[in-house]
Amino acid sequence: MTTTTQAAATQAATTQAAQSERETVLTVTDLVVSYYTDAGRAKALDKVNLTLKAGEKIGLVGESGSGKSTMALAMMRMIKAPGRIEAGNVVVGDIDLMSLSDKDMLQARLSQIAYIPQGAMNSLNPVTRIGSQLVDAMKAHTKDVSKEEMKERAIAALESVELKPEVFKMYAHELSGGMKQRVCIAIGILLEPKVIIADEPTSALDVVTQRQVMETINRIQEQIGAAVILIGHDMGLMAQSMDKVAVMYAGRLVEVSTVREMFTDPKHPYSQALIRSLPKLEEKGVFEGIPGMAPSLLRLPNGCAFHPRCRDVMDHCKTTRPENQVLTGGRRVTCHLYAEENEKAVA
Amino acid sequence: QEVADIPREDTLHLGWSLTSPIGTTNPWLAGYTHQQGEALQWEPLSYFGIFTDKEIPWLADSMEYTKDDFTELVIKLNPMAKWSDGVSVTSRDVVFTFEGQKNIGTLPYNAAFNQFMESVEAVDDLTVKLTFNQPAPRFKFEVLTLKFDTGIPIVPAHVLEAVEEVSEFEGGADMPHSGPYSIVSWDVNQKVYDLREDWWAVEAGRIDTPDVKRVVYFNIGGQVGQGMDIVAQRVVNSELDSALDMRSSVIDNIIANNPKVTTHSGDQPPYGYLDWWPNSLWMNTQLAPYDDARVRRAMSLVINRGLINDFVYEGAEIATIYPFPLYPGLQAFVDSPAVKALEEELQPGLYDPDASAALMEEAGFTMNRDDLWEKDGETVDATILGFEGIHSDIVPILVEMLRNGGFDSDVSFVQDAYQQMGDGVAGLYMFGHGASLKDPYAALELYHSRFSAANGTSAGGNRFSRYINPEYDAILDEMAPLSDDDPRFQELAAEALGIYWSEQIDIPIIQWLHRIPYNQTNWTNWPTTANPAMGTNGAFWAHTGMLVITNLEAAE
Amino acid sequence: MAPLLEFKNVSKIYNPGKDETVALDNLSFTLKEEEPTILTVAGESGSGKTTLAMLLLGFISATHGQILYKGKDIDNLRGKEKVAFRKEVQAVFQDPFAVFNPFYTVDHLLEVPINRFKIASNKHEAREKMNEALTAVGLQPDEILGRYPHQLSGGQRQRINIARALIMRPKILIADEPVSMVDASLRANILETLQVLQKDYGVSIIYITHDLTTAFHIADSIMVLYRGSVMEAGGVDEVIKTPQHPYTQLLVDSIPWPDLNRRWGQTDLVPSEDSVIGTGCKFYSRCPHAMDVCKSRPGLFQLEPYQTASCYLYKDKPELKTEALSSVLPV
Amino acid sequence: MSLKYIGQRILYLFLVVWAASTITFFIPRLSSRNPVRERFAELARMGGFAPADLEKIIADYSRAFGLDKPLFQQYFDYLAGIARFDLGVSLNLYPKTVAMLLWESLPWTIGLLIVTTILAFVIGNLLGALSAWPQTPNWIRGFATSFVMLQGVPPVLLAILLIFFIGFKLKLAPLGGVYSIGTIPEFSLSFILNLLWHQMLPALALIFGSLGGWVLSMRGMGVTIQGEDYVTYAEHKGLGARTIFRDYYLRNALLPQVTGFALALGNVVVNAIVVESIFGLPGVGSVLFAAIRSNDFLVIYGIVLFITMGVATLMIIVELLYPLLDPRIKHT
Amino acid sequence: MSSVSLNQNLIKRPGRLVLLGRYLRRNPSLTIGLAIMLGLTIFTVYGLLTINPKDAYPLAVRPQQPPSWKYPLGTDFFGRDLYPAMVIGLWQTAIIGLFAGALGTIVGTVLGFLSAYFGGILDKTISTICQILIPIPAFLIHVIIAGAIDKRSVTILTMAFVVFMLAWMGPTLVIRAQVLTMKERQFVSVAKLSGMNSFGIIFREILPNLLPFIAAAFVNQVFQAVFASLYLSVVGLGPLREPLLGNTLWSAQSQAAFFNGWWWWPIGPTVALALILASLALINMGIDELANPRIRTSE
Ligand SMILES: Nc1ncnc2c1ncn2[C@@H]1O[C@H](COP(=O)(O)OP(=O)(O)OP(=O)(O)O)[C@@H](O)[C@H]1O
Ligand SMILES: Nc1ncnc2c1ncn2[C@@H]1O[C@H](COP(=O)(O)OP(=O)(O)OP(=O)(O)O)[C@@H](O)[C@H]1O
Ligand SMILES: [Mg+2]
Ligand SMILES: [Mg+2]
Repeated sequence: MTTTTQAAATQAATTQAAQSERETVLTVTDLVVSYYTDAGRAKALDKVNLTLKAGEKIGLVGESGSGKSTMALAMMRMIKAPGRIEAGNVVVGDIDLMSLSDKDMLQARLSQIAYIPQGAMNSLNPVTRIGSQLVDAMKAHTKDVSKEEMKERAIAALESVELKPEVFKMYAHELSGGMKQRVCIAIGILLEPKVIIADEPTSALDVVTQRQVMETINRIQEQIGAAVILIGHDMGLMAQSMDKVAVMYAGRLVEVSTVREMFTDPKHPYSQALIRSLPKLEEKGVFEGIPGMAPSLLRLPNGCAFHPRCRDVMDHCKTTRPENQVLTGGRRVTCHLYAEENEKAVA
Repeated sequence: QEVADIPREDTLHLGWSLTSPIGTTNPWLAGYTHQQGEALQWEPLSYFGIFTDKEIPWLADSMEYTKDDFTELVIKLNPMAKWSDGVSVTSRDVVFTFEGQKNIGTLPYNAAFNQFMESVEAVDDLTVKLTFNQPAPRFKFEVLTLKFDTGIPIVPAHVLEAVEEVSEFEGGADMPHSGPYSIVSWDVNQKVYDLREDWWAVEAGRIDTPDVKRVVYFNIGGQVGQGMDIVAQRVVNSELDSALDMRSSVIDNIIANNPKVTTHSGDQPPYGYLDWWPNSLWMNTQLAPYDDARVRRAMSLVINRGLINDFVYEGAEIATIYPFPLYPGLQAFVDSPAVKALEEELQPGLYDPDASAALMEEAGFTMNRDDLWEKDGETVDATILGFEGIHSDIVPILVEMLRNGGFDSDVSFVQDAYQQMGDGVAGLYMFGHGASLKDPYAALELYHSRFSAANGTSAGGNRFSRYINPEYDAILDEMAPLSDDDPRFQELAAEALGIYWSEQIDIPIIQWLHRIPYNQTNWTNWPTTANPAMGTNGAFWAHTGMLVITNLEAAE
Repeated sequence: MAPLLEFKNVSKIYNPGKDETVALDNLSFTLKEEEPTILTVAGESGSGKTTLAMLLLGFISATHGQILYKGKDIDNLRGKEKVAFRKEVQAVFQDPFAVFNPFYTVDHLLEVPINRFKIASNKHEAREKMNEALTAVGLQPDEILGRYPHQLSGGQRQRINIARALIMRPKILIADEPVSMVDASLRANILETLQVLQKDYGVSIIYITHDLTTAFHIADSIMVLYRGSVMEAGGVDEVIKTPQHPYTQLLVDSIPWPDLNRRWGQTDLVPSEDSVIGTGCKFYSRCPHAMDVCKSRPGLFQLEPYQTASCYLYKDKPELKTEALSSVLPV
Repeated sequence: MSLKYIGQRILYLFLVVWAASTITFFIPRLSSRNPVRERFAELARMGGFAPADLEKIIADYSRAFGLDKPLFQQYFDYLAGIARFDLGVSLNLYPKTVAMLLWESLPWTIGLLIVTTILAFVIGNLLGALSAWPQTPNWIRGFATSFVMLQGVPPVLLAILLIFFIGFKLKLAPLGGVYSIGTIPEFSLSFILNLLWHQMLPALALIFGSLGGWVLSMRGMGVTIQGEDYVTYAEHKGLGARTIFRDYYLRNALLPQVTGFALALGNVVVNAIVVESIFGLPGVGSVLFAAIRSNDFLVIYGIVLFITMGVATLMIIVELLYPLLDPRIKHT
Repeated sequence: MSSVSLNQNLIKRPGRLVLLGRYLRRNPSLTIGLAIMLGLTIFTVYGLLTINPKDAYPLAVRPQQPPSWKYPLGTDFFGRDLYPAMVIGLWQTAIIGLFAGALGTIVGTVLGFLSAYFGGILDKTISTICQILIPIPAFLIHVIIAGAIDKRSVTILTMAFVVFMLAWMGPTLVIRAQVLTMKERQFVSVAKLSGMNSFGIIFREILPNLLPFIAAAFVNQVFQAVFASLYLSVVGLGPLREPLLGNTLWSAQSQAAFFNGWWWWPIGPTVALALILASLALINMGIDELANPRIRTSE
């Protein structure tokens, strides 16, 4: 596999161009999820909105505990007690997942919306062969497909993630971490879903393997034209392989922008701090962290959740929660700083 | 082999514990027991009907002492007697049996034959002469007659002569035998015996053709196996026609649940008949504190025999003051004026805690803080050794009585109880006297110092007392050559009993009862008080069980 | 004077025999007390980084070679010397949660060394030391102390770890991937703390990572390991800006820079799982430049004053003795 | 699987048997009891009298059993006997050998024990797994918990209660025994049905006796497995609950339980001892119970050894089967 | 230093008791188990304070009486009042259980620690011995040991000791396995770096974390001990005069109590044993949850 810069660049250009005509495959509206713990209710997602078009790749970043995995699980309708999806809709294609029966939701998983887990290391059943773990996923979703055909399709999926057909007969412990992660990708694309969510697929891997896995995801995604949500907190990874970035802070999406905008002109103060904290080749030995610590979801500060750490804090930030603003160019920010600008734009 | 179908009406089901190895029938095999159906195959020269106090001639037509000093015995065999293979039972078999007993160390009467038998001789095919080296007035009864669990059967010479090591020869199911039943099926669960059409005793007119065509010994696992309650339930359900002996409350309930079940005493307590095994609290009279007759007596004085009858026997008078069972001969003995007078004087059954306390104080004991007698800082070790299967009802009661009297008592049903008794470790032993049946000699002889092994050695033959008293020995020695119908014998016996009581050699507690349920749903004519039949006891497992079974009649 | 720390031809072989793993292969380097430095040990998973840390801490023994601390073999330290070694060689580990005993509050982590090494003479002084160290790593003592580890964020936990190291005033600190499990936004804080430790407290730091970005920012020198052997070593600037060894090139190329102008993935990837080590260059099976000569193991060739690579591409350059590796590591 | 591994396992088996035989040999000899004498004394008691020269006979027999030799000589003879699978002679049922006793009683026990142990294993593990499985309806969970509580009723009690109430009062089952009294054993359907009919209550008592243990341990295991990523991921794959339960959850949770299976057989024997005797089944348990109560020491040791050997062998067999169940395990 | 820690809003946590209450509500098996245990304890303690111990032995009261106000649990064939008999029986059973359980657990824990922590030849020896002894059915060895002891000196404590003799291998192996994983945990390495010696590491770092496992092992041991004591009673090995639950039960059985309609005699000890064992099983189930970090949802 050869991915030259040029090829990548042209491809990026074409996707960019094609995007506007593409259909919307994912619409998340006002998603609210809470965990009910001993210490009280933790609102892990607070009215989250997101739309994705086919073939679009979005990175979801944010501090640990900000609700990234929760959002992924909520979209899969896999939130378990003590968590609860309290409001909102998730529409994939034209299916409203929240209104599906449990049985239909089973069908929708993997075939409409697939999830590539964070800990691929432990996500494969240690006692059955890899092949059967692909086949049983197919079996659960398709009828009248012969055994041979399923096997063929499974092997094809393995090959598409650059695994040898022999892997079909192997066990998880015989594979390296990167290979396991790619098996999970193979499972994820088996039924060509419209949306693929990958939850930190590479954070446990070293850089070389990480790159290999990301290249695989990108290539496959282009082949089947699915939308991808990549969860992580590595901004480098986002810069290198995503189209858009969504920044999450304390259960809210505080900014959604294209990668370029994010890196050149971040809007939300938290995004700005995030970008500032990134190490740059030019400025060796200069570190700039984000002061303070992530707030507990159990007891968010009044007003804007970020205000205790914000450089540009204003008085009403401490009392009033900012609303989601759509800026020119479709960027979305949740910050009082842009309320005026936005009003102007609307006017 | 093909086993015939025999209907339940013609079959007798007996619940008993089966332990003999499959295929072992030879009575001379080491480890042989007659209790598991073997008695249906092996017959003696004569049986004894205990309740009629009568001898029942069997293979022998007669057995007579031919000398006044009881040194010669002539046996005449029944000419019709035959082994199951058609060979006649002759003097050769008897001589073979006697000589075998004398020569083979593992046989149970080896010692008796060695002690008394001078010679045995076949006078002709049907006559045997037995010569003794000393007066043996009780040899015929004790050894040659089968009753309860003692005596010897006659074995087939033509079979065993050919065998090299008789004590290791199993015999097998087909071993020729003289008894009425042959074994046809045998596994660990049951033994099935079928009636033999050609049993000699019918032709010989000893008995009518038996109604019972088949006997099933069903393995209930014995005292260590299925609980008595479950066996009782099976008797109620008529799955079993008879079974092992039981406690009176259980019999009570069996009869309440199934009125067709009866016992030796019908549906009235004590539901059984007297066994030959009255139980005493034995102790080693050579070991302190039991070497002090006052202590022994003091213990007896705290035993409340009336309470025992109430607690364990629902009021039936089972507690006893004698070391022997009151069978007709012995009843006559204890009813004699001499014994009555002794009893009046010595009060062996007295319950008097105060008198007990006085004796203990006299013996140098003081009451400690736990209300226990103590001397030199030691309480009286009055742990009662016994056998759980048969003593678990009575011993706990005795323990509490002794405790209340200040003796440091406890229950111990250890497996090596018998060994400890034999070894004479200090303590009390609940155990029986399997000795006298007709006259008191055998029971009284238990305390002869001839048998009183020194401490540290083992006391054989249930002679746990290790009692030594030359005066007592003299009385016994004088009795030995006398027949029981000799007045001098009776006089001496009373004297000996007086010493037994006054010295409190052991503490007689209870007579032993066999309370055996008889289910009359299928079979009647069980031996009872009202119907002594041939006068034998009703235990089908005893030597005389064959007579019980062959006398049964099918129910209407 | 003997150097503070000296690795002398150290090898570590796990399960010697048929399926042995050579986790570290004939490694030599020195650290001097008077020149506190930050040395990065980099390499992909399984390259022997943690093994090196464990050897240095004396938790495992070398199969061959010697590790000298102030001139004494650390396996033979006894009594006072041993106590001193324990105190002076400290570590910060990768997983900021696992180092806390869940049974205790976080105070335990700080109290134990204070008590054990008699760093403070009384409770009050101990408390003061703790406060001081926590403040130094940017934590508010009264907010942190008395809490259980799960009640703190990953960054806070990691900083407590560093505070612990601070209290001990070690001479050498081994930081085994101290930021790989920490949020991106906290990374900066922690790395900064480490840097302060070296600069202000004169601690030599061995910084273990597979992330060359952070290595570049914090370290003075770097050593790139591959399957237990040094592939390339030298100053961070030299090695990361102009990597010479094909393996280092691959590593550097695989860094996802948060920079839209740098594109990712110039070099081809050869899946690592296929590679077998023979007697030749360990990177042979994955190397785009593999040559016949690579079937024998290359030595270290000196490229620059502060750069050396173990690769036959540079066989014309002067060869450097293994023992002299430290000479190309700037401080 | 290497030769070395097999060698090790054989050595292990050997050590287990050696340890068991050493324990059984020496512990009783710490006391001063003489089992041969006890046996004869018992015989004498049963017959109501004893031969006068009991001592001589005892000496003869002691010699025959080798009890007069020095202790270590006895010990080595004993070990040598075991090596030849000669487990000695029953004192109580002389001349039956221990091997004969086992041979007679094993068939009655094996059927019952194997069937009940397997049933208890299967049902118990299923219930345990279900009770840890979040989707399980509450009534099943309650059911499973009630079996854990049922463990509190020792099988000996259960046996008594079952016989009295179900057998005697309700007349729904036979009152013990292996087959109806008086039936002549033969190979026929009616006889086999008769056999099975009689095994019902004892089987129930034994199953209830060990079910709870399985429920308990499987539940613990299940909870651990259920938190594993691969189970969650299986849900992400959209698999049905049944498939996940069977292929992902149960299969993994079952692995450690299988090791317990062999060990459980050893414990089941303890229950079997009393259950068999209460039901009057002539199995190994009854033989052992009788031997314990009559101190038939060679029989006790023989059976202890036999059971130990059986358990250890089973453990090894299970271990050998392990790689089939869990591909991660390889025997080297 | 650029980072400024802002005072984080401290979350108010509910009090310990409230948390415990909530925990128990979430862990019904532990709650029910503890409740039963508590009930039994109260019954026993109250009983011990009020009964006349003599009534628990034969000839004390009228025999064969069904339960009444005077005899709440009836009386038996021997004239024991079954209520005091039950109180004393529970007490003695508790002694055996606790003694054997505690001893087995302590020895097992110590050996498990020694074995796992120091490894090497010691570990080899201990674990091999355990593995060799494990397949030997403990109960049968109990029988052999109990059979070899002079019965007259058998007391409740000797009985407990016999039970203990083979009760230590289980905990040894469990604790060993736990220590093995525990000692690989990083906080152990850190403790070493902090200058802690082996002793300190074992007792201060590892042991506290194993408490749930030790508790579970203990409960399991007590369970085994109570069971073993029952079976030893059943086969007639033990202090027979004492009203141990097993003894009462077995003497009821050998007097054919059910058949004779004395149902109250065996029912008492049956229920008591069932309650003890069931509560132990439930507590075990509950502790299991505690010991298993995956389900330990909250602190
Ligand atoms: N099962 C649960 N019970 C209670 N709270 C939970 C649960 N799962 C998550 N949370 C809480 O919800 C919030 C969001 O968690 P989530 O896992 O979505 O974060 P994340 O952004 O994925 O973090 P990370 O980067 O560490 O994976 C956190 O505060 C977390 O503590
Ligand atoms: N205790 C051990 N026994 C056997 N092999 C081991 C052991 N510890 C490590 N290894 C092996 O030694 C090699 C080096 O391991 P090491 O942990 O030092 O690597 P690393 O560079 O720290 O990797 P990572 O980045 O994954 O932490 C690996 O192949 C590993 O599998
Ligand atoms: Mg997450
Ligand atoms: Mg590592």
